[in-house]
Amino acid sequence: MFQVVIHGRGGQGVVTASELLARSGFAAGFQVQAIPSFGSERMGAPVVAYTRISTERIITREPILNPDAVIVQDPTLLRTMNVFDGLAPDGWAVVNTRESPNEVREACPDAPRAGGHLATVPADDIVREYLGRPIPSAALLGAFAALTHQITLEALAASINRLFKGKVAAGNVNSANVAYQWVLDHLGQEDAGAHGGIAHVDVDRPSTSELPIPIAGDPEVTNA
Amino acid sequence: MTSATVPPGLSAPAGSSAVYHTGSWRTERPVYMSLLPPCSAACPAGEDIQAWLFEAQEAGDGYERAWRRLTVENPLPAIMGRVCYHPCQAACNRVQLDEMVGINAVERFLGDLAIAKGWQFEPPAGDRLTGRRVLVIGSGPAGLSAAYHLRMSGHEVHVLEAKTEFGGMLRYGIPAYRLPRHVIDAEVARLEAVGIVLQANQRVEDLAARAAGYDATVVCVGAGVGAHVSIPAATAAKVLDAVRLLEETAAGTPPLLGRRVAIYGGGNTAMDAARTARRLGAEDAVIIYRRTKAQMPAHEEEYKDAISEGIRVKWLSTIAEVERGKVVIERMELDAGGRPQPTGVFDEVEADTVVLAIGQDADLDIVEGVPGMAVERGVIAVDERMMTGVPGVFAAGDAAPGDRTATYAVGQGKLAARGVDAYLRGREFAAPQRVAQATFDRLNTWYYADAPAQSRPELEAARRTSGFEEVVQGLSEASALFEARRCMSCGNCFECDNCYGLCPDDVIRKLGEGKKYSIDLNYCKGCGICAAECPCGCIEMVPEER
Amino acid sequence: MLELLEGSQAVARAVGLARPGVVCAYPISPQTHIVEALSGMVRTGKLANCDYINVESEFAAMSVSIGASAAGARVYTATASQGLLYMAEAVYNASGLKLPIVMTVANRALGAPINIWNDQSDSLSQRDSGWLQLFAVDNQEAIDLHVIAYKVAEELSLPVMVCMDGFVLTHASDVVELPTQEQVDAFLPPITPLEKLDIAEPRSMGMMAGPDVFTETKYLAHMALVGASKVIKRVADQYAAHLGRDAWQPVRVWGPDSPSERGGPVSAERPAQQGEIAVIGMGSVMGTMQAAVPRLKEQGIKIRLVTLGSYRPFPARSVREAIGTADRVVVLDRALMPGVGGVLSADVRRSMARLGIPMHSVIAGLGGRSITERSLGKVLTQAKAGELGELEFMDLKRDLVEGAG
Amino acid sequence: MAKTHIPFMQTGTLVVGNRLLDEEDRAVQSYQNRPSTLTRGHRACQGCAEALAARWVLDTAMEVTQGKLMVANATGCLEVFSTLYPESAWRVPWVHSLFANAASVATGIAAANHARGRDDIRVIAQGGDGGTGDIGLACLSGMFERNDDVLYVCYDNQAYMNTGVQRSGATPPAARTATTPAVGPHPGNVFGQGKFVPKIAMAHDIPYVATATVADLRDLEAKVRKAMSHRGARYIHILVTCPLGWGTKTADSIKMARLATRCGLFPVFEAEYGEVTAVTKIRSQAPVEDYLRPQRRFAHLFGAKADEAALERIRGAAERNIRRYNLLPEGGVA
Repeated sequence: MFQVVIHGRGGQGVVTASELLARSGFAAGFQVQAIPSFGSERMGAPVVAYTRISTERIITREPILNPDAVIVQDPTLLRTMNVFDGLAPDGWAVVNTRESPNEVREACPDAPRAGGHLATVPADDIVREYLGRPIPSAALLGAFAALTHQITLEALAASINRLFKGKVAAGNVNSANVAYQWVLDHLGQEDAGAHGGIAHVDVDRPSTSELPIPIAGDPEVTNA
Repeated sequence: MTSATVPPGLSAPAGSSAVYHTGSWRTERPVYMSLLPPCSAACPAGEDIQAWLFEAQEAGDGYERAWRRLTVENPLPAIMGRVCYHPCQAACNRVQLDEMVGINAVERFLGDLAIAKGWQFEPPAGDRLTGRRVLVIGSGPAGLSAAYHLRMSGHEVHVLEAKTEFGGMLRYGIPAYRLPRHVIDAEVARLEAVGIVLQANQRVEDLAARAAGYDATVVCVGAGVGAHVSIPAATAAKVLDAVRLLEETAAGTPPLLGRRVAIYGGGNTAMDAARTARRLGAEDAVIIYRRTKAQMPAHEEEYKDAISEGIRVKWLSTIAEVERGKVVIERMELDAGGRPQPTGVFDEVEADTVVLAIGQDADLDIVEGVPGMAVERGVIAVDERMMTGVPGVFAAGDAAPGDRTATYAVGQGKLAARGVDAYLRGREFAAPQRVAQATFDRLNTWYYADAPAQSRPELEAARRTSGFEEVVQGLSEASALFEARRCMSCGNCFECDNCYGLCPDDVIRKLGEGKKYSIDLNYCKGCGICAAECPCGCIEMVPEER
Repeated sequence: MLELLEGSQAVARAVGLARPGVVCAYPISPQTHIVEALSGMVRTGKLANCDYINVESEFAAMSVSIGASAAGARVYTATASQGLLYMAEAVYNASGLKLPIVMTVANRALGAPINIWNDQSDSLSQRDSGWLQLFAVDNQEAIDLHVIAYKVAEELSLPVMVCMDGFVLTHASDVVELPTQEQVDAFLPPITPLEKLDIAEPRSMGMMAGPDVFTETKYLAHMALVGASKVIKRVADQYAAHLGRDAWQPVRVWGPDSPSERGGPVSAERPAQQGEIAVIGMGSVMGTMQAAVPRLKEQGIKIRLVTLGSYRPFPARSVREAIGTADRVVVLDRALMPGVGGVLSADVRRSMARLGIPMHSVIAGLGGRSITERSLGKVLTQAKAGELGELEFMDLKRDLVEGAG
Repeated sequence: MAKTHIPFMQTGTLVVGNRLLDEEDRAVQSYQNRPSTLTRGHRACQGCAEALAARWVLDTAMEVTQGKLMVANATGCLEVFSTLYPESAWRVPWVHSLFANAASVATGIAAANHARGRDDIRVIAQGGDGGTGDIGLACLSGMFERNDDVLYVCYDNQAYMNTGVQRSGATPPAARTATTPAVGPHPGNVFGQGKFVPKIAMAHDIPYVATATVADLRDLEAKVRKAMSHRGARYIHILVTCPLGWGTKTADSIKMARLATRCGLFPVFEAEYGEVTAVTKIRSQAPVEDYLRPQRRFAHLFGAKADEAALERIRGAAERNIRRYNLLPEGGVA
């Protein structure tokens, strides 16, 4: 069983991310479970969601206390709470930030120590470019796919297309695609961040043909 | 518990409350009454006015039903609708709400409609014929009424009239402008049609001789003799009594009166005489009356009609002397008791003729000297069944005691007929029962639509005095219907459904049109709403005896 | 067909398959997603011949349900927590009127203090309302239970609460399987109410009962619920047979040696025996409990789980049978009677009164407090060691209460 | 049904039946075979105007719908006196659920009928003033606001009579009730701002709102007919005398309602979509004292300790109604 905790803030699509992740696992034939931990939160408050992916029936209902992976959708959370609580030293983490993995480790002692287990992705920059709205979930899941191989990018794209339609779907798929590639490109570069933001991304921006899934200008193509 | 088992939802079928009898809660029960309306109580002819108005209210066929209901009591509606002074209307409860119901006009409407439609009375069926023969002397209203009721009781009736035409005072005492002759003819003809034999020009001199061969006799000879007072009069002065004036006018041989006529008296006959004088060409007709207007016996309507035709009245005046071309009158004044007293002040009124309208006397030649027959105060003495001192001889109308109006005569004729019938059948005469009156305070007048009276159209005043054309025209059908519907049915259920509709406990059953209602006392709680909200006051709450 | 569905969406679809004629509700977390989804299904025509009524309160929601059910419609509503209390008067009324309404209770705590998270205080507070209360362990059971609930409700002419833990189930996405429309149609024929408003045969419903008949109505209500257990069991078995798979059961017994992974009815499983602890509970906690069992087994703690799917009627006999000769009984109670103890515990205690087996009432997961395998394990370790009290508050933060008050 | 001009018919439409009217112009209550939807054997007090008004309303609705009618009833006198198991005085499919929820229950019935394509079956909810304007106001408002196809009828007897005459939101100022006793410096009910549910109903802009009294059957029947000619939420508020609670003679139940309208304290009108469209003019104006004096609940206003100040305020309320609803006929005199 692979357990993932997603941290974010209300309005950032944390619950959606949890479901997309589960759905992507389900598409691959796994048993899955997505449990959002709801509060009476409004937009902006910290939100956490849990996803389990397993080869066996999932019977437990407890919150994930010892995740195999953590996804941090909002970089401001890094310094306000221990988002990596319970994560094994060899666990995985994807963080939406322009900082480098080591910068994150500096701020968060519980962040994965193992090299190649912590990916930082400037997901906000990516979704601003490809989605046009500050919901980094799909991008982070793309990064998660590249980092953990627990789900495939294709399954993620299919899940996105099931949940969304048209430009939103295409924007999310593209964001996931770019973030996926970003992680492949930067994995192991523990000091490499994206401090220049999207401009920095642009320098090394891969050509669309190199991406695992072609960038879709026409949402219809993506949906098809 | 009435149900064997409790249903799962504890529901019950519709209307299952019928098993619960709430009638035991009651301390008073409502009872439907039929009370005597004031109009009927006041009607000298004993008409059940409310009943026939009820029929008339329905219009259409209702008119004939109304006429038939009316003529159960009074066979002369077209006549009475014209000449009755309608005490019914004065008594009408509606006066206290807005204005009295124009009963008389509706009666006339029905009477005229009956003539126009040719409605006839149903003659007595063969099995009801008694074979008894009754002689009626006189064809005035009392005689005609007696004859009618006797005939309807199955007797053979023979009417003898002294004059050349039938009707008595109706014909000879009431001017044609008030009672056209064809109306009398029509209603008399209808009586003949049911087998009443009328003979004119049959003055009865010897009662006993004429009554022989009859099982009973009713004397209805009227009061056709004008009363006289002793007034100093110049020989050249022309003085005649009103009865003669009206009679001769009626007979088509009116007397010459001159330009100025003084009429002495304040009754209806005085009014008739004055108005007749105007029609006969008098330019000035002045009524001289000893008392005041308030004391005048003439009917208000008669007075108004007279005034509108230009007739003058000298109140508080007596004729002291009649001279050629003028009368000397003495002014009177009322004493503390309201009686006129002479003042010694005199005045003159120009008059070519003086008409005395100071009363009429009965013509009692017929009974003079008949053994057992008593005459008291100028009329034939009778008992409660209108029988004179002579067994089998009855009297009615103006020749008998009582008011001298045509309507009263009709009522007396009916009473006498009942007396005769009881006499012939050897039955105890049952005097009519007096039942409780439907007084105004019993009514709930909220329910009557606001509706002032319709007045009968009247001929323009200038046209009136030029002839004997009928002055008071009948009501149009719409107006008659309106008046009929103004009747409040005092004390008698008219099926307004208020009791039925306003019962909170749904205990009153409507039995169908004309069948009224029944109250299911198993359920009636005795709240009294039906009685309180009955418009006509015909429901009474009666304490339960327990 | 397996699908990944949020619990609320799954329940909405299951309700839709039952073809209700009237759906009405007032929004309250965590039930909202269900009725939101149903309102959409009615709007789009996916759920045909159905009126969706947005009411102004839970009291109105139950009242509209009462009216619609009295008029003979199959009715659905949902609520939680304060909403259930706000409709409480009508809740009792619906059962008194014998109306087969099905209502989802997305179980949630009761205030004050106000708290939107899961426990079972709400529906358990209505334990005497005369409604059936059936609990789902997971979303698959929740799906099955709604279809079963209609069948049971209409057969018994009694209202049914389908209770599922708020958020933990309603908002969780799980892999589930919905029956097909054909399967549901074949299982659940159109409603034929025992009694309804009928212009052809007018009756008065909801009458006043005097002292002469009130006791009898209550006796009948009692007997109806007593008799309901058999009907529930039969219908649940029919449903499983109809679908050819395991489905919800009013009482389920499971141990590591159970022939099926979810356990089975008392008849198919052996009762607890000496050396074992019988753990009794309702709802999602039993999933977590089951997940904790293997680790406990490694520690030598033998557990037999008794999962109650039916709380009202309370299957006392099955519970007694399932307890068997266990060393002790631990009741995981998601609701508290202050001054007394656990609500479910009271029912269990009554049913095992003469067994002479120690019973521990563990108040767990109030107001959304996470129930973890670790904490459950701790409790059962204590139980095994004979260190567990008769009434325990799991994960109570002693530091917060000591010196308080 | 628009009221038509009827030529002079003795009692016109003032009485229940009038044999002079055409059949179709007669009141349903005059029909020999009227439905009698609330029938004999019910246990209402003597002179109960609520029982009367309920029969009027439902009989008319039964006539209009040709018997396709269902009724939801709030808890209250009307329910208690009509349906003590095993006896029901109703002859219509009828359900009582609770005190506060008649409007919602009716909504449910209407929804059930609609869902199975039986919109021809109409629904009426009914309750007293407490069940309508106090405890039931939320459900009522919800039903209005959704424009559910329900006619709600309130039988306003101005207090909680079922429980022994306690004050309700509809109890008039100065009236004595069990919870507003006629003692102290200001005896009887307080002079509050009042709660006139018809105006609350109008604020929902529903298709039809009307007031009526038990003193005018034809008016009420016409209003029920009109209400039934509309779809959506409709409201009729009927003043019904309670001899027990008002301290009036049982026989005076109609008369008291009549006086309430004649003095102006109870305005009779119709409103469509929130606007007053018709007013029943005062036929013959009566002083408020005529209305108040026969009621024992107002006895403390008269006699030795006559409360002129309170009377003046009540007169003011009547005058305000007369002005607000233009209750006097043309010319200003009735």
